[in-house]
Amino acid sequence: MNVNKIINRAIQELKYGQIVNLGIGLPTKILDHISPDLDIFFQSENGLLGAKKISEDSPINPELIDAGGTYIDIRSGASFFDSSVSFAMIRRGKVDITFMGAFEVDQEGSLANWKIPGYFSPGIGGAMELAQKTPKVIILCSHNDKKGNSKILKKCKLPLTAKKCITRIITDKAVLDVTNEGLVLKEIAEDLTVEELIAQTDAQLIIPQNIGTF
Amino acid sequence: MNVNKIINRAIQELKYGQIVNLGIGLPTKILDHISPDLDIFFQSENGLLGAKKISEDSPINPELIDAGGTYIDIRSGASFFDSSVSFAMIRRGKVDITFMGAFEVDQEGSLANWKIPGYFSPGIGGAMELAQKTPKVIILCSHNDKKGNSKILKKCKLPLTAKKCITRIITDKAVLDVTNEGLVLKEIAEDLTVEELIAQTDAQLIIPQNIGTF
Amino acid sequence: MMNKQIAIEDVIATIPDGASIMVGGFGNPGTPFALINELRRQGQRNLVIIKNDANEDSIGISKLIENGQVDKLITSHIGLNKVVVELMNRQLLNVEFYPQGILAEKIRNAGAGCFGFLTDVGIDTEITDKSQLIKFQDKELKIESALYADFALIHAQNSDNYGNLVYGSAAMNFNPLMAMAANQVIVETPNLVSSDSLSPEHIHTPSAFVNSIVKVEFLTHEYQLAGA
Amino acid sequence: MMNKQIAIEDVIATIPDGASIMVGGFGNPGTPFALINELRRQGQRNLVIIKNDANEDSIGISKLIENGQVDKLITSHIGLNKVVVELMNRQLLNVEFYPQGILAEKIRNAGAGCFGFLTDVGIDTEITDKSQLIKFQDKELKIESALYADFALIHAQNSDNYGNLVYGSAAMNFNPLMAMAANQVIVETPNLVSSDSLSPEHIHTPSAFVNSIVKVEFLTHEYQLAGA
Repeated sequence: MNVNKIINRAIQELKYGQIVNLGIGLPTKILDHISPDLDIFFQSENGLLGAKKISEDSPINPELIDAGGTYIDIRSGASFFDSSVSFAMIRRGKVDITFMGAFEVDQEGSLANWKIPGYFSPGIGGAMELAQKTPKVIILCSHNDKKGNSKILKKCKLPLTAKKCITRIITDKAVLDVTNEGLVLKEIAEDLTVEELIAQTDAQLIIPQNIGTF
Repeated sequence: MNVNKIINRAIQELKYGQIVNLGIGLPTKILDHISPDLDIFFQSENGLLGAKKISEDSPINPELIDAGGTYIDIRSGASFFDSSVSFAMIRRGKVDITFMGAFEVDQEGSLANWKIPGYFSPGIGGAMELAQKTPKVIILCSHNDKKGNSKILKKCKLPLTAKKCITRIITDKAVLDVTNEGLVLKEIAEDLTVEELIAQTDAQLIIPQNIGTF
Repeated sequence: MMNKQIAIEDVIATIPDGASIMVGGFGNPGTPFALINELRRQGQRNLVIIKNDANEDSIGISKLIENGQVDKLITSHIGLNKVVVELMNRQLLNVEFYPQGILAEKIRNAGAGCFGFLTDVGIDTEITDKSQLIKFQDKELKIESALYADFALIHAQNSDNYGNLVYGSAAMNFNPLMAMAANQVIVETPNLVSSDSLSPEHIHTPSAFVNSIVKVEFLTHEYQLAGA
Repeated sequence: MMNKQIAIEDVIATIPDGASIMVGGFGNPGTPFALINELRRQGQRNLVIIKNDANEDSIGISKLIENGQVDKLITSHIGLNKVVVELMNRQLLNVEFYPQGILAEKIRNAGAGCFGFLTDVGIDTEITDKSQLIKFQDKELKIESALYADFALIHAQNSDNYGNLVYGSAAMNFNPLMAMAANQVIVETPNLVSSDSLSPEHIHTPSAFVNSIVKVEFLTHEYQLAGA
C-alpha cells in the first residue's frame, strides 16, 4: 500500500480554520506531513485543541501527549480541557472533520473499525462518538486487505462503529464519496483503470462521466 | 423581632473548616457579624467558594457579587467556577450547612420559603436544591409573623421548597431540632417561659428535661 | 473560524425574529450589555430569552422585555426586577421557572450534546407532576430535557482572535455553559488579546465553541452597577 | 477540611477490600502513580477500578490488575496493554467498556449529583440492546446511568492546603470529573503551594471536592514515560 499517496490526498481535504481530529494509525501521519503554516486546529480527545508535531530538538513535556500516547507540542491559540468537554465538543459537532482508519466500510457509509470478534477487542475509545457526531468523516485505509479482499463492501460484516456516518473514503486506489444514491467514484489512482478498480471492489460503485486522478 | 439574637445564635453553629451557604435576608447578615479569624468557606451559588464581607475602604470589583447581588470580597483559598459546578457542589452534599429564611416550617421538617401564591412568585432560585441536598439545613426566622401567627406549624400550607429537609430552626424565641420523634425544644429565649413559647407555637413541641437558654 | 471579529451591528443582524437566545450573567456580572443594547436597537421580536434572572429594571434583558421584544423568558429567579414580575403577573410575559441548578444543568446537558438527565430535585414539590416520574434503578426520578438555543450572547473578560475565552471572577456563572449549548455563539469582550498572553491550561471556553467576537470599545455605566 | 495533608500510607489504608476506585489519567499524564503503588503495596483486593485505560503493562493500574487485586475494570480502551487484554480474554478480569465520551459523561453526571442522562451514542451498534431504548421527545434514546465511586485517586500539578487543584496540560483529562463523582477524594501532588500563588479564576477543582492531600516527595520514573 502506498501510504504517502493516501496521506498526501488526505491533506488536500484540509482548509484554513478547520478543527480536525486524527484517529490512531494512518490519520496521525497527517501531522508529520502537513505544512506548519496551515492554520488548522487539531483536536485530541484526551483534552486539547491545537496539537502540533513536536520538533526534534524540543524538550519533551511528559504530560503532553495525544490520544494515541505520542508526545506532541501545541500551537499558539491552543487550549486544554477535561474529557467531558472534549467529547461535548465532539458530540456538538464542533470538530469539523475526523480522519479515521477502517477494517471495513460499506456503500451505505457505515464503518467498522473497533472490534474483530475473537481477535481484537481493546474497547471502543473515542471512535463511536467521533464517527457518529462529526459532520465530515473521512476514512483513510488500504483499498484491499493483505489477502487482496476488498475493504469497501456492499455491507459491513464486523460490528459497526457507526451506521451511515462516512462522508468520503480515501484509499490507495480511489477517492469515493458516500451519497444518497450510493458510493460515487470521484478520483482514481493514476496507475489504475476503472475496470481494474471495480474488479478489486466489493461495493457497487457509481461511475460518473468525469473522474479525477490522484 | 430581635435580629441580632438570631444571628448571634446562628454564628455558634459555625465550626472551623466548614463550607456554608447563606440565603438572602437574615442569613446573609451572618457575614457582617462573624469574626474574620474563623476559618470558614462561604459558598455563593453564583459560582464562588470563599466569600468575605468587603471592607469599607476596599475598591469594589463590579464582577464580584454574592448570589443576592451584594458586592463582596474573597478570602485566601477562594475559587470561582461556573453555575453547573456550583450546583454540583450543592447536590453532592459538599456544602456542609445552609442557613435559610422561611415563610413557614413544620414539625416534620418541611420548609416553605419560595412562593406565596397570588402575592409572591419570583421563581425558585437556588433554594430547592440547597434545602433538599445540604446535610445540615438551619432555618433562621422570626418565631411569629407580624400578626402574631406562628411560623412553626404542624403542617406547612404554602408550596414547599423541600419536604423533611430541616435540621434545626433558630428563631428569636427558641432553638428547635427536627428529630424522627418530632420537634424538640433545645433552647429557649431567656425572657420567655416554656408555657409562653408553647402558646405562641402552632407545632407540637417535645419538651425535654434539660433546656438551654440563649 | 480563525479571525472571528465582527462589527456588533452585523452580528446582531444575523438574529431573526423568533430566535431563542441564551444570555450569560448572574445579575450584572457576565451580562453582555452591549450585545443586548444592540438587539434592543435593532428590535427583533418574538424572542425566547434564557437567562438566570431578568437583570434589574431598565438594564440588560429587562430592556428587551419592557420593549415588548420577548415572548417567553426561561429563568430561575426574577425577584430583583419588579417590572418584569408585574408583566408576568399581568400575563404579558410568559415565564418558565426552573431551580437554578437544574436550569444550569439543562444548559450543560445540551452543551454536552445530550438530550436530558435524571434528577430528584423538587420531586416532592409542586414543580413536579407525579405522572412525569419514571422508575430508574429503584428510584423515582424526573427526566429534565436538555435546553438548546439558536444563539448565545456571552460576556468575556478576555478573548483572543480564535475565541478562547476567560471570564472574570463571578462573571463566569452561566457563560461557559451557554457557549456550549447554543448553535451560534456571539461574544463581547473589552479585551481582545493575543493568544500568547493566555495560558492554554486556563481557558474557560475553548475557541471551538465561539463563532463571533465583538470588541466592546468602552463599557457603559451598566457594567459598573451593583449586581443582580 | 482545612489542612487535609496526610501520609500516603495512612490515607490509602482507609480504602477497604471491595472498594470502587476512580483513577485519573489518560495514559500516563494525570495518573496518580504514587497512590497506586501504595495501594499495590498494601494489597487491598476485590477492587472495582474505573479508569479511561489500563496504562501500559507493569505500570499504573496494570500493576494492581497483574497482582490480582482487581475484580472488575470499567474503562474505554485498553489497546496499549497486551497483558490486560490477555487477562480479559482468559476471563481472569471482568472488563466493562464504554465509549470514551460516555464514560466521561457518566462520571460527570455523578459528579453533578444526577442519576443518569439520555444519549443516542452507539444506538445503531451492538453496544445497545434495542429493548433498553426509550422514546423521549420523539427520539429513540438510551439512559446511561451515573457512575459514582467510593474513592477517587487524583494527580494534580499543584494543590494548596485546602485542596484547590490545578492540572498540567493534558494531565487534566478525567481528573476533575472523578474528583466530583467519588465520595472520598485523595489527591497526590508534587507541588503543595500557598493559596495565594493560585489564581481563584484558574482553579480546576475547587477545594470542596477534595478530602485528602498527599505530597509526593519525588516523582518516580513512571511519570517520565511516554504516555498511554
